[in-house]
Amino acid sequence: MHQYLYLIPALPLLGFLILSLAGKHLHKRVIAWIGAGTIGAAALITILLGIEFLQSPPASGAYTQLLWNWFSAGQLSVAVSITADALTLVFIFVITFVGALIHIYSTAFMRRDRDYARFFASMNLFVCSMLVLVMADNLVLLYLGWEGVGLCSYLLIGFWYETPANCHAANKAFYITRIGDTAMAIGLFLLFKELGSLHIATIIEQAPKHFEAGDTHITLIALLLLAGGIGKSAQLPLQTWLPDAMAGPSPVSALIHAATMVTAGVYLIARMHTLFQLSPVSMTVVAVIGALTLFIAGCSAMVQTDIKRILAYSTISQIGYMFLALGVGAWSAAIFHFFTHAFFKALLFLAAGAVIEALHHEHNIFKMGGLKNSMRVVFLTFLAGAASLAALPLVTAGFFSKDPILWYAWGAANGNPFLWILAIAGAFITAFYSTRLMLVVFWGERKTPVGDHPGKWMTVPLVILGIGSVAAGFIEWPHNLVHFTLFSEQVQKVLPAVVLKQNLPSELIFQGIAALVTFAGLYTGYVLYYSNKGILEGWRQSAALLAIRNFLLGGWGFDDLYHALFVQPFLFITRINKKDVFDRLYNGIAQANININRLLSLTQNGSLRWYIAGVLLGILFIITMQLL
Amino acid sequence: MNELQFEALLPFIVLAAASMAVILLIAFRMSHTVIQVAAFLMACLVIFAMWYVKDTLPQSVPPLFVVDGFGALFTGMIIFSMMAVGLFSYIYFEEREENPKEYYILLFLATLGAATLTISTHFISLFIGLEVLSVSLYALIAYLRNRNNAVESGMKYLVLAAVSSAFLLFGMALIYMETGSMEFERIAQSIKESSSSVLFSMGFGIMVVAIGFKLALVPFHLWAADVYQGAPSPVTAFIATVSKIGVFAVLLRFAQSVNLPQYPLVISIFSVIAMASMIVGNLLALRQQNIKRLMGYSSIAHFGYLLVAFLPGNAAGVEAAAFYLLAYSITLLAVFGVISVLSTRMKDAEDLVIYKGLFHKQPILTAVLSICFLSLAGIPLTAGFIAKFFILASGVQQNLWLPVLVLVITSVIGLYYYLRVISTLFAASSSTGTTAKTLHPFFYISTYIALIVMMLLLFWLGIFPGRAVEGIREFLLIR
Amino acid sequence: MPSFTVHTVLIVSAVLFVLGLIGVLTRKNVIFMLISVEIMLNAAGLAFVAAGAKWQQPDGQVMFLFILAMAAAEVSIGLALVLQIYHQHKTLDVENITALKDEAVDEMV
Amino acid sequence: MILVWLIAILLIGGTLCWLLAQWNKVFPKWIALCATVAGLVLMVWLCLQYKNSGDGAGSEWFINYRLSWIPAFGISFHLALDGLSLVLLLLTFFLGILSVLCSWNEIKEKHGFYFFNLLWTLAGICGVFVAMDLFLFYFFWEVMLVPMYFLISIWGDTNRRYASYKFFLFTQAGGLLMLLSILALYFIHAQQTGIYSFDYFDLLHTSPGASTAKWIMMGFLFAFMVKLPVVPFHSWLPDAHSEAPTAGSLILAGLLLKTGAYGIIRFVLTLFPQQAQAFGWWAMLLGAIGILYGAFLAFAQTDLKRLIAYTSVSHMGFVLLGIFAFNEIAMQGVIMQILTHGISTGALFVMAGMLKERLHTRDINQMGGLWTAMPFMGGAAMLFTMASLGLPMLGNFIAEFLILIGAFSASAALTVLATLGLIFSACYALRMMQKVFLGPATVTAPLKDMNVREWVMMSALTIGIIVLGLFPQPVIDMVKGVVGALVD
Amino acid sequence: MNLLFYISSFVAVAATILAITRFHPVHALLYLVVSFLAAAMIFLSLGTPFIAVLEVIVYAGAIIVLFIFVVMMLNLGKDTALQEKNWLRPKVWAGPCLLVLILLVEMIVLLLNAPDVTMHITVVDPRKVSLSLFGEYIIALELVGFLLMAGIVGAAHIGKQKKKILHRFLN
Repeated sequence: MHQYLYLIPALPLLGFLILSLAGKHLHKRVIAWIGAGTIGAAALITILLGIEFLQSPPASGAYTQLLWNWFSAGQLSVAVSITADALTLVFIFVITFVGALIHIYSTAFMRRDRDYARFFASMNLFVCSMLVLVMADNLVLLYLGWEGVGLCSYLLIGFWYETPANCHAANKAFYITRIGDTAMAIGLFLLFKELGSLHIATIIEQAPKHFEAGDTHITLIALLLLAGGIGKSAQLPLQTWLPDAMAGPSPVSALIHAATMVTAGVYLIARMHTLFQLSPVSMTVVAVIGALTLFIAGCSAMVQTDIKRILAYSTISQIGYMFLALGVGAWSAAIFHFFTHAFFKALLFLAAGAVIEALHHEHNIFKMGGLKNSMRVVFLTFLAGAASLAALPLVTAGFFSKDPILWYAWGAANGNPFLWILAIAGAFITAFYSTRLMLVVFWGERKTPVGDHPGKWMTVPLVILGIGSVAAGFIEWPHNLVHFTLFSEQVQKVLPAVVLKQNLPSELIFQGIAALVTFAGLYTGYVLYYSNKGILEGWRQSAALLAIRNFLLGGWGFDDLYHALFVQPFLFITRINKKDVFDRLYNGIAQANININRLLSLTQNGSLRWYIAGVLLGILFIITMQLL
Repeated sequence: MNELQFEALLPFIVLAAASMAVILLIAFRMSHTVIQVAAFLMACLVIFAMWYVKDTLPQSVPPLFVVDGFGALFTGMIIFSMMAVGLFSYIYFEEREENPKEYYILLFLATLGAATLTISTHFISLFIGLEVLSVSLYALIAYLRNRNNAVESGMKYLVLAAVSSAFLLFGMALIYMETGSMEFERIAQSIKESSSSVLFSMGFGIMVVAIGFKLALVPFHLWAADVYQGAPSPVTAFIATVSKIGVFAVLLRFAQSVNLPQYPLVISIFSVIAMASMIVGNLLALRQQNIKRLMGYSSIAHFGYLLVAFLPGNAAGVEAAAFYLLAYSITLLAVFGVISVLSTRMKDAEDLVIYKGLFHKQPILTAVLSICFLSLAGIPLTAGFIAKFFILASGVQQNLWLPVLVLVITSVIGLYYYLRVISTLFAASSSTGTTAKTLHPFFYISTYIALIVMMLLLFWLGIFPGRAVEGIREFLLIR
Repeated sequence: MPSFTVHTVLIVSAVLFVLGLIGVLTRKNVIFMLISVEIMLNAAGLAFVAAGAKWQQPDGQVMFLFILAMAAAEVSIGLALVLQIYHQHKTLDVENITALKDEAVDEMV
Repeated sequence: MILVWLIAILLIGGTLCWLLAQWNKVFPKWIALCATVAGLVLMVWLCLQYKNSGDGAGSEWFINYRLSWIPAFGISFHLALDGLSLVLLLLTFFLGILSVLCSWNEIKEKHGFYFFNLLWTLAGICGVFVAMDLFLFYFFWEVMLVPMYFLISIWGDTNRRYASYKFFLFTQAGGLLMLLSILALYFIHAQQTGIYSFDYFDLLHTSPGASTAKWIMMGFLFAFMVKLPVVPFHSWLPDAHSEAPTAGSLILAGLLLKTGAYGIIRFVLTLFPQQAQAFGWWAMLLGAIGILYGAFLAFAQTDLKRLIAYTSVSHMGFVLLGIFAFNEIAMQGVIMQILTHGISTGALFVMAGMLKERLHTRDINQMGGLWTAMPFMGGAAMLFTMASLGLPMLGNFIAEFLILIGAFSASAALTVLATLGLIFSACYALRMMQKVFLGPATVTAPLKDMNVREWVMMSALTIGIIVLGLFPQPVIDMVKGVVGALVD
Repeated sequence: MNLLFYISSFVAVAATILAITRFHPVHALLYLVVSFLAAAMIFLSLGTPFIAVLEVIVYAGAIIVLFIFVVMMLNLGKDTALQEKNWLRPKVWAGPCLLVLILLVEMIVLLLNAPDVTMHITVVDPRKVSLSLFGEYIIALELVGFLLMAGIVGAAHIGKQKKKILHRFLN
């Protein structure tokens, strides 16, 4: 199967080409088949490839396919070459499989949209780019995918471009991720300068020989790459774009802004783990950023009213967990959390999309309610997703993936109690807002009549994903419970295993605490939003609490801060210099010439006497010159 | 005077005789057309005579003249310019004056004066040549005496020319006092021998007034625009070409004879004058709305450029100057030819407004005019570029960085007003149509042909200047 | 025979020359201007004659003769112009004969 | 001889256009199209020949044609072709065809004269790319100027006179200083060897004193920097670009600016290697400033063509940065940038022209939501906007990436500064996209999407930019010899 | 004879000053005649009797008469004098005079810088002048003929008065 590796990104690309060039003239059904079909085919190939990989792993640990030499100038030689090792396969699987489900969902979800073809074209292009990102065997190609997904994200956030707000959101997403990308590009330059290559395998191999641990250069490189990851993955301090990015259609949020693209940063760091390992400082930075982000975003998620924004902040927060895991060196845990997160978060977005569509594009959760019975399938799947998000112990995938992270946050060699505290606080918050979401949306009285019920093309993906959100966790059990570790076994072919501290308390204690915290979160949510709503009413009276609420609602004021700090000065500079100061300089020169012309014109006054005076001045000048 | 000398002077004698012949023709009450044709034939005769004497050069006619390649070259340019001016004069004067015939006498006489200058080697011939030229010009400038501007410009020119002649004479007298001779060669010898040259340099300094006046160099330039505007267009062309070629030729000859560039003082005076001319000329023209005045200002600047070629005092400089004069006179003649053609009996076509959108009405004239202005601006494919290039080359060769830089900067400024004219030509058309003329088509056709030939000449000189440069070099070697 | 120094003669002619120049510069009547020009020419002629005398050559005198002729020709045309000017302008005041000059440019074509 | 033909085709074609325009108004278009297509065919054939002759074989000159011109001054009609020239000529004819096509319906009057000017500009540009005699180079340098001036001043927009003056005066000022430098070099060479020659290969071995060489180099550099344009001297560009007719903007952005880059590569670097090296840091600084400054100004503009024009300033900053980094990677990037910027910005200008044709305005505040009416144009615009901000897969990315990665080893700090340009390029590009094609629809009049002719043009440009983005190696190989020789 | 030179020089300068300061044209011309006569005396003292005679005949005679003729013809009298009188205020003449005087001083300083040579005057008689004139300078003489012809033709053309003074298209 591996000789068809190239088909995995090529099929979506083909879909994109057909749809973008001929989309206008195709029937919607054809479009749907092409759009979803290509991804589905890619998913099929991936699954077959995965089976082949598991059965007979390649000697080098990766399938590699050289497509063509991209460019080589001087010592820089870059090939369009794709590779698939265990890490990549995880990502490919998520991208194609979840992607295919989302595509299928979209065929129904977008059925009324005028730009049906454009949507699928963009989605296919996105899948293609994302696949290129994860399959690239060198950083330039990775960067291609990296920017490609950025473009698609931009296109899809602004899919309904006629609303200016959507365009602004799209632009914002592009700008902010571009900042990270630029830092990453600088990182690539530095990397190339130091190592003379951008081939990932070469870098991984050469870096330990070339750099000493803690070298300034390697730290710098790692931090710059990290900046790229932060931008893409919406981590502190570049997280502000993601909540706004919810302006796009729900499948887009599911695919791009939950399951795949936003985890590109995780992929990058995991992929370049050697560099990070060489730089303890950068590892710490990754962990701290992850921990802070998960907490800050989680807090914001607690008070949001827009269903998609809740999920968006939740996504930021969950990716924070992944970063935390990466930062403490729990590589496979991070990837595993990515894996499960893809399922349940995609599910949540899709379900939310179904709810929103059913309620006539109502986003505010407090105008929903009581959907438990009227939207049965959606409710059940949403429940599965929310439970997984809240990491309900043992029965959900989220538990299996989040629990190790909590454990390693303390227990890994790089771990630290403070990180753990933040992570555990995050777990509480997560459980709380999951409960809040569920209770407000599905319980209580009905506030908006239900319109369209989702059809089977929408529910089937939901169900599959729902199953995934529960079952995906079973491929990796904690060591101390069942010790079934299929996932980490595979991933650890690529990524190093986590190093634990000495003399740790039992893991079970931590699991217990985590479970307790989760339940505490659930209970708090239950109390505040179901059993005793009066408390909340009481809090609403307090100005201080309201201020805090608004502060959290606005995402901790980052937007305002950046607006004042960067956007305003930039706009100011561009506005005052719209007319180009240099233009003024040259116009000044021209004006000076004209003024001299005016002065000289005065000498041409037509008076003969004056002209003779000119002669006199001339001769005076000449004679004076001779005297001197 | 032996036969060879006589032969050498033949072109000049024919020129003089031509003026007499015109008088005779007038006496026999011949029509304008006849006189025009006869004048043309006589001009051809002059050229024929020059061809005839070509092999006898160089021929010295002591003490006044030497007819050498240098003289022949500049005389050739003068005769050529005169023929062009004569051609344009017909259509210009035919509809203005009942009596345009004396004009041709004066034209021949002025040409004779200018031509005499080119072969002068003596103050007396210099002076007489200059005065024949000037006196004829007074009359030519004021020829359309019923137009107020004509007499005004004639009067201005006359008074200023007379003052400058007085300066010239005074300067000559001082030099004569110092050296005891008025012959260039002997002056040179005498200075070489004598210890002091105070009177000489003072005398030359005073003479510069006259030269500067004739060449319209700053600060003796103030007349230029007024006279250019007031004089009839063909006469303006004549002043701009023939009189300046003559004066510049004699300046070059004198400078070479007494080796002026050895005097740092002279060089510094001339470089100041050159730079001032370039700057003032170009800046004055910047917003000028009258195309004849504009040409006046531009000529100030151009002779400033020309002085940069004069400054080094080497062979390359002389070649450059000769080529520049050639290119410049062709260009100017074509410009004034177009102005003459467009002039109506009411008014000369001097306001730029008249030229607005000319491209739509008169594509050929527009093409000629724009090529001319591009040439003046020194844009490649035209002679003006090669000419400017040669001048820059001779300046750079002698490390005259300051004048050369000023040249470059001012020619950029100058570009502006040339472009202004060109873009006016191609602007959207204005409604005023030119009145149809009712003249003999032969003269129209010949004028157009002449203009087109001049345009092609500009191209030829601009693209294949090699032959012309070689020719100039060959001529200059005959001495 | 008398003998002067070069300086003396030249200074005399220079003074005459400069007086002529003052005349041209200060007067505004065309006729006075022409008169002053004649003074200048005469001064230049004086210098020539003196130079000829210094070298005991006839050249200076010949030059004077030519200056004389030139002055005559110039004056004749000059006076003809004066007549025309007077007929057309009814004045000989050069300050009033300034139709030809740079005009203020407001709008450029 | 083939090079002479190449130029002659354009010159003769141009003249025919003018002469035959009286006869039939349609003739000029077709003649111009035929001439440019013939040129392109010739170029493609030459390319194949070049490939077969074993490309990248050092700095060997593929074609070297020499004819005496003005022997008195040692001036010869010397044309030569190497990989660099070949690539640039290809671009010239490619954009040449497009410029003819995009003028197809835009020009309403004076067809003959228009196409005359168009073809003569192209001829001048061709000449610049192959002239190997410095005098001849200067000659062509100016020849391309005059017809361009006419294109702007006759067929331009409302403010065309101002723009055309500015364009002409700036370039002429630079050109004349270059002429002085050429002359100085010529005389120094003559002093040293006794041979008067303007030939590039002769002057290559001239070694003026260090300080003299610095000044002479400055003369050259000034001319090229004005043309490129580098920031303090860029002031002519926005005006010229925005006022010119579409084809004019296309040629200006696509080709004319490239002559500046070509000049620096061909003359400054080879004639004054040490001095150029010494100036390198400052030039890179100017490049970096240009990138940022251009981007800032582009962001502020409301005039679509002006906006695009300022992006050119920004992009040309990369060129300067890359050239003076003095290494092979950056230099390759520069050549890629020359090509890709020609295509991408050219395409944007073509697009602006199409919009102008439909909406009769260049003000982006009066546009918006055009995607709905013109999805294909919107798609194309998106593509080229993305190209402009350096999205991978498209050619500009290769160029900018190579330049930056190459420049990084020369000066890390300046490269970082320049890389920030990527952020700001996103700002202006997306703003343009949003103002024009996205947002609520403001134009109520029915708009036609691209017609067949426009389709052909945009497809050609699209294919060009994508092919350069995915398969840039042939170009890199073609100029490898030249670049290798340069950075040694 | 030296004395003659100095006296006549003084007279010439004085008469010239008077000539350029008179308001009435005829007065000025008469002073000019005096100045020319004094110049003739200078020529005499310089040993050039021929020129002295020509100065009297042509300059003081013919040319001045021409002037007077024109003055009379145009009837320039009191009006002109008044006009000039009103015009010639110190404000007007002081500036030019100052500049010209500076010029004079500079010229004199320069002249004094030149080596001083005593001229030994011998009479160069008309015969010698004529021989020179009709010998080596014969072509110049002929050219002067053309010069005068130009003057005559020009004066004849310009001096012609048309009946209509206005330009024809004005009526």
